[in-house]
Amino acid sequence: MTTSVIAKGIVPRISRGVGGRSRVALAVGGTLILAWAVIALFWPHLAPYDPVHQDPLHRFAPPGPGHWLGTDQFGRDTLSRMLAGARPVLQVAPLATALGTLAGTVVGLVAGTFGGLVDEVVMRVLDAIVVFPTIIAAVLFVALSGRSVTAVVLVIAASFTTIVARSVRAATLVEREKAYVEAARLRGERSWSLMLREILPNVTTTVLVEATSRFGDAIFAAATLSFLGLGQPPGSPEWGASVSDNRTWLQIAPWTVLAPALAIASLVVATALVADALRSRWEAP
Amino acid sequence: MRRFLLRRLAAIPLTLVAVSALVFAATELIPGDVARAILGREASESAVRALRVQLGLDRPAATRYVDWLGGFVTGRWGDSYTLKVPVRDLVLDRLGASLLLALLAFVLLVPVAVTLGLVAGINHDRPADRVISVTGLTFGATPEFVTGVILLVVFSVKLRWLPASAQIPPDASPVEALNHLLLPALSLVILCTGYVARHVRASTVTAVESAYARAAELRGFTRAQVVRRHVLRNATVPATSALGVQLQFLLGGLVAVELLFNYPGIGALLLQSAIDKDLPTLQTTAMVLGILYMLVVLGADVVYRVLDPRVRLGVAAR
Amino acid sequence: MSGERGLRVDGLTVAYETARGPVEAVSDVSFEVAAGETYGLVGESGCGKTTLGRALGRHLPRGGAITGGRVSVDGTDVLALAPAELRRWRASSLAVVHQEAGSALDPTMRIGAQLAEVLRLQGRTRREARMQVPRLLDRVRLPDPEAIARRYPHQLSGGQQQRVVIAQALAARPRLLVLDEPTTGLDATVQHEILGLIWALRAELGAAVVFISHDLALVGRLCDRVGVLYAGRLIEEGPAGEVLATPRHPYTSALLASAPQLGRTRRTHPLAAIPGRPPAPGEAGTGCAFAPRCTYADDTCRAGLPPLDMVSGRRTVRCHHAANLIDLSHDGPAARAEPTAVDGGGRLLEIQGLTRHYGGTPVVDDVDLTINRGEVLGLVGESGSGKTTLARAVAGLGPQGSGVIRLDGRELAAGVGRRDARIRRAVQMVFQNPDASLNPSHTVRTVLARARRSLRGTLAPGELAARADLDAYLLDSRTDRLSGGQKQRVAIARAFAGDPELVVCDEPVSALDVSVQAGVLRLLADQQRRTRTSYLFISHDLAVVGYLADRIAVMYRGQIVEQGPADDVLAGPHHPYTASLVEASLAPLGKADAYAVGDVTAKDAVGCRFAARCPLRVDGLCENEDPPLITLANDHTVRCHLDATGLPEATALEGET
Amino acid sequence: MDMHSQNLLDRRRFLAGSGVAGLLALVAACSGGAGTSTGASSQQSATGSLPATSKRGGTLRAGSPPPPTAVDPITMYDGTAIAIVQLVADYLIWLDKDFTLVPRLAERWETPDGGKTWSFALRHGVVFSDGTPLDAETVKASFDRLLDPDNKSAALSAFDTVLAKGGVAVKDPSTVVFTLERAFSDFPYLVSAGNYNTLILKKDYAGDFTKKPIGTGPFLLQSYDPSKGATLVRNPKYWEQGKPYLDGVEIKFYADDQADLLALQGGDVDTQILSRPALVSPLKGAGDIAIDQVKSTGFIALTLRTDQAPFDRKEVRQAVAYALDRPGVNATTYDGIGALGNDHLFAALFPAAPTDLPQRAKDPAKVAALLAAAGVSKLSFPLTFDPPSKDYALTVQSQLKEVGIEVTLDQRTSADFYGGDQEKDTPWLFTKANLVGWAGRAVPSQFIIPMVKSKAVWNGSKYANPALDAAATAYDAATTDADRKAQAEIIAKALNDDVPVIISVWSGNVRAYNGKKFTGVQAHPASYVDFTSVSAL
Repeated sequence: MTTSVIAKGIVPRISRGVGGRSRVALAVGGTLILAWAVIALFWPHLAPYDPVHQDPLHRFAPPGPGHWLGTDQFGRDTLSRMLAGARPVLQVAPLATALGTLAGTVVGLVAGTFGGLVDEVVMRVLDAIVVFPTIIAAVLFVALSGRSVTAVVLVIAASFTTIVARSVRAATLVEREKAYVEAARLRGERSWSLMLREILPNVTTTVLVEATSRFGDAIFAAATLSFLGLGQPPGSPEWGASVSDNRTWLQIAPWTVLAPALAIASLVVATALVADALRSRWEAP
Repeated sequence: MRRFLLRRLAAIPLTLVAVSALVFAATELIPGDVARAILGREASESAVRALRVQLGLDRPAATRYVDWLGGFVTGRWGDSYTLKVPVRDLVLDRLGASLLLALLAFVLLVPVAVTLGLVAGINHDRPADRVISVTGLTFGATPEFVTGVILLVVFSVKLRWLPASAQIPPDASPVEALNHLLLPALSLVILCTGYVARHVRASTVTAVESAYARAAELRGFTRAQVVRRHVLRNATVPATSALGVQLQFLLGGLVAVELLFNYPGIGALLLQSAIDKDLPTLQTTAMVLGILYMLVVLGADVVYRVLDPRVRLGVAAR
Repeated sequence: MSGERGLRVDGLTVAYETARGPVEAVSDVSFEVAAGETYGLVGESGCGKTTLGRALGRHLPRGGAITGGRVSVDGTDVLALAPAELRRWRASSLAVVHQEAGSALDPTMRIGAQLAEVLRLQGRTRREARMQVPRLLDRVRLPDPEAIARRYPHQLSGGQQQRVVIAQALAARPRLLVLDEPTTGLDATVQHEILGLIWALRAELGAAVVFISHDLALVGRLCDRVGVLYAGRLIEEGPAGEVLATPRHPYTSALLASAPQLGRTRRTHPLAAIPGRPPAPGEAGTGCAFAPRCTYADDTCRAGLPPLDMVSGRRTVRCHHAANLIDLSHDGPAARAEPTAVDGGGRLLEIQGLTRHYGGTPVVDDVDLTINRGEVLGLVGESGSGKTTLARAVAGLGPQGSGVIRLDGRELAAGVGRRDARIRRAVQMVFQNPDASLNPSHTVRTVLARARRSLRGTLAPGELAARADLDAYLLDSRTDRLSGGQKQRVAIARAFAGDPELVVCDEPVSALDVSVQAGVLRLLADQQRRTRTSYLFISHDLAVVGYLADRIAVMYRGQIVEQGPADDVLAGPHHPYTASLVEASLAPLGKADAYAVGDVTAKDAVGCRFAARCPLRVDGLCENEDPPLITLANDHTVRCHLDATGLPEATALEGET
Repeated sequence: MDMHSQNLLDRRRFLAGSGVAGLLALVAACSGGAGTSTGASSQQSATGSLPATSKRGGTLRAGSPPPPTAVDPITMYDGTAIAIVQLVADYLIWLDKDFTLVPRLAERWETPDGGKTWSFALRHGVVFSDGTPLDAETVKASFDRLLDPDNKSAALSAFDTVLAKGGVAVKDPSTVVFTLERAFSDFPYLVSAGNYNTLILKKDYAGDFTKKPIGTGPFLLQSYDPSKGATLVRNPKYWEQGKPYLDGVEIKFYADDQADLLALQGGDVDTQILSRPALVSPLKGAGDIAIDQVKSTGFIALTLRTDQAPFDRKEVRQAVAYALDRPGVNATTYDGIGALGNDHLFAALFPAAPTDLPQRAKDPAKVAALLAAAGVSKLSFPLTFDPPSKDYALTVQSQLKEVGIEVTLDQRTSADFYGGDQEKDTPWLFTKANLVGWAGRAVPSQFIIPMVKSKAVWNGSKYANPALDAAATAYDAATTDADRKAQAEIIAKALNDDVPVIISVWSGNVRAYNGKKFTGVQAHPASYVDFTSVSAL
């Protein structure tokens, strides 16, 4: 609703506008993501201990000098595990996002550009998958278990493919009806040329928006899968698994749960902030 | 409207067949053996083989699939391989439990999220909006098991206000039942509020900045009147689709919460039957969930159509 | 002061907050509108007229603020009102009608409820309000008010919606009525009716009416006085008739010169576009804002802001040279009359029995049409008449159907995909929406280069651009950075990349400002003259079609009701529908509507489609039997039951000699 | 999702290794009728630590994983199902927490001929919960049922070559006589709780236990829901006067360890059926949690394929054995309550355990020397296991890493790990190196015969040593303690030196309960439950 103008001569309070807010979000979120990325790359140099090293004499050590975030059931250093846990999630999420976005873009573009039977078939298959994400994912997880990381990436990517494909297809259908595409058809451009040269550049915003949103989802999904037990081999310092494994000890060793929980939250929230800021930027007219 | 319904309903069986085939194919990839799972590792190999034959597991996969599908369609859902109870009882019981939790979460979610979204939208780009938006974004980004664990420890283990298990004792009063379900429902509400509020906020902003709202204000209506008469409905109607998405999620995305709060829901059943390769249970669960999902999506669309006169009466009515 | 009646605006200044600081959108505007008087505010988009309109109701968008000046209505100082008083004042004294009435109505409420709501605000009881709704609807001449009241906004036509909004405005008995482009986007005949309604109501209301429009001619017909806005300032003001007839400001004059008028053609009166573009708010320097585009500008103009001078009794002009520039008659010399239609070209395009359906309804219904080589065929009709579908069918786009299209005697495939390269090269198209007609991710050079390659053209992108009067520096801009006019120039250059024989122009100028539109029309005319390409030129604006076309076809509800040489079609004797179009753009307001648009529902496809609206209808015949095609003369055919003598004729076309 | 699922699965199969039955069969097969009579030991129940005045009343709520299969006494193998059935039905003989035999439905047993025939005198006055009196016919029917191959009971393999169909006869209404295929001195173990399927059920039992739960046990099964739990109430017709003290037992199912434990911490349940030492012990004293612990003869076997590189070299197997820090394993997997193992199958609890073998300890220098001797410069191998062995696997991996041995963890679902064909390809018997959990057994032969004898049914290391085979046979045939000890020493030395299986720690077992509300809850080496002596505080 519009701010009614106050009595004459008074300049009203100026709204800071979207730009300022999204800049702050972008800065905060970006810094966090960058920090985690650096940690994921260089944790061996940053972590004070080997994250799988067990120290039976110092089990459940509370935070303090020596172990800044304490130790767990096996006497493993919580801080080191938290730092090392950044790597698996930041391996899975970008990979799954890239794969899912790529596949989804191709599928969506083809379905949208060619239309007709191709579109019909593709959409029915997508429907089947998209309607039952949990079921398909659950069964696939179990089926592919033991092939851990690849399975996680594939399963997440598969579910993203459907989401991205639908958005890209919708965007493609909008573009396809636009006059510039008709002009190209009038000139006799071939379908693949229409798709790649005319339509693709104009759905890139959609693709980028999807990719950033999906990236956050991927981290969320990877963390959840890890919580549920799928993912890296046992003992790897994954955050979700750490929350799951250690929640028994919340009463006697809360640090073992809170450290990975906060790590997940910080990364996912940072991603959400960045995605939100970028989206409002890209989608602004 | 009727054509829309018919078309959508007609698509359901097709999709279901595709899905059941997919699920079946995936099941074949799962390592392990249901006969061994039933008899245990110390049973003799010959006993296991005999059981396999007895269960019909020695038949080709396609045969088993077709048999199951035929049975499902004709209402003969059979017995669980492992638990030896009728699949119907098992699935419907778990489904009921999941529905109960999902609906409770939904019932808590809707007023909270819609109110927050409206408040944010009406005050958009003001502090209230910023607080609501950022909080919603943060909570919405935090996995439900993280919030769940924290709720569990605070309210259940430390304060002992609420039970750690969501499983409702058979003779529980409604209040007790609510006590059991409150923590898991809360962790879901916390997760979903941001998403729904965001949608409501967006449509509220659209409504608030719409020409008709401006026109109403220009006619001398107070802001409260404009909000009540014009913004509320126009802001909430588009949110039905967001709510539909959430309900769909709530019905099927509960595995982590079911696990965390030890709730015997359908997500856990699906997973367990997949691990056990308990084909009748797995397939039937998948189907029932699938039908439910589709109906929810359809329901959300129908509600949207009913609520929005433009869609209801057809835009091209000129 | 309190005895003063009407609107008085004094030094009103409105600023917006932007990233670069506050920017004035309206600067120091003063004018008065007496009660019962209609005041027109005219200007191109971006000149501040809408902001000014909103400031009158003290209702600016976020970030906007009135930073100076005074607005009083019947003595009430609007800007000094406390919020609650402001609300009461709005409820009792203000009415605003915006462009696109559809969006001003709550889509989820029935019409009756929305009207009742306003009445309730006036203090009526629920019962009274309900009783009064039909009367209100009747007052804006909506047929069957009871039925309309039960409908939702989307179930009404654009004209009906606008009437409802006007009805809402009337409910309040306002002292100030602000009409912001109330008829833009409506068909000519509907527009004519709405304006007629406003004309009739203004006397009844006795309110001060401010009518905001980009259309000078329209303002001239409706308003008592007119103010011309440029870059947020009033640059000329005076009685409407005087200002339009003898503009004293170069901008006013240029604006008038750029607007096509019925009866003036490209051969007799080439349009003059105003070079450059208006400054965006905050862009104007210290001098006269129009100086950069003004042919009379000198250093004085660029140095200082000209004062608003009283030039004659009731007229003011903001120009340093107002005293010298007495005669700015915008009527250019009736240019050397070129030979009309090019003979000997022979038939280029023949359409026979073309029918196209959307869903179950025929949108193009058994159409026959011919375009000669080197000829511009203007196709005119209201929205929904099927003209775009027809054009697209010629180009090979849209749904398929029966009928034959021949180019040079060779039958064309219905879909562009099945036409061979030569045909595709021969038939090109310029689209309506400039924002969608170019790929926003490509540069101008890419667009033209791709067109040249696929159409096997010979001219380099640079030359193509130059021929379309596009500056070379634009070649490497992405097309989404271009203005609407520039985009259409690129689109035209693209269409001409491969030496087409026929260019289909689908409303190419309808989205453009007047001054820009003039440039594009002129470009189209120039290209045509140079290449002798035939055009199928579509527009809902009779003046635009009349300007460009050699021959005109008139389309109504899927059928060509008239077809013939432009002059003959416009002057008549012509089809009653053509007559209604001509009347809508020329006839004075206030006259009883001969051609009521009414609530025309698509009935069965027998009889004359126009019968329901036709004042010359022969009852029992027209609505039951398909009218015959009668040949008047000289390749001029009309589809009507009346014979040549019974057909209407236009009352003296201006400029027609 | 997978791990969760695996957890579900594995917890339910926690007792998978506790099948005493199959092993007993093998013991029997080789022990050739040594006629040591253990009969007629009318030992009193060892649950003596009760306060003199036990309060009656109260309901004990116990958490447990849901059984993976239908609860059927004939085929059950998982801990929860066994516990539920043990509360409702009874054995002829109970196996107590210290492996002694306690008379239950049989008051006395004797063998007149050195182990070929056994007669069991039934307790008088025992009635089933539906009022049917217990008689010899019922007992005969119960064993005939187990002996019928169509019923697919794992107990059948326990009776293999010892007791065949038709070997059970009714002498008089209160005496049952078993005529064995051959003399077998440890036969009472085969009809005790140690062979957990040997519950005495009514004659007309038809496989629908949860629908018609009729037994002679201390409780009645009132309701059962495969996803939620079981409700049991006191059996008023229970034969032991005054017991049980509790009004009832409520078993709640928790599909997940952590949920189970959180419920205990949050007071939703009072005890657990299956407690894991590593999970439970750290909580001792936190809140109201009390823990009872027992020594056990269970262990997690690190089995190495002796017929495949790299473990076909004895030095390599020894190197792995010397790389382990056994007290460290005990601390992380059993919270220190276990006993150190020495890579042979004689737990210190077994009387015949050799005492003069030096305890193997971590020795990095020796590891290096052994690997060098074997010509292995860098040892790395995959370790296959299922989730219950996860903690152990992690510790092994961490400890071996410290001496430069790289272990890649290959975790399978339990279904996968134990699936496949036991004669061809099942992972738990055919992978290069794996971890298999074995629950406690009463006598060492129960491990030796199936696990390390040449071509034995569960010989996952594919170890073949004729000397050991001979000693194992001699051990079972031995009639004096000295002879047994001598044979034990041969076996132990061979295993310790050849290292087909690394046994680093003998497990302890625990049961956690709410010590402020209940007393008398006891741990059991095989996690069996006997709640007859539990009372509320």
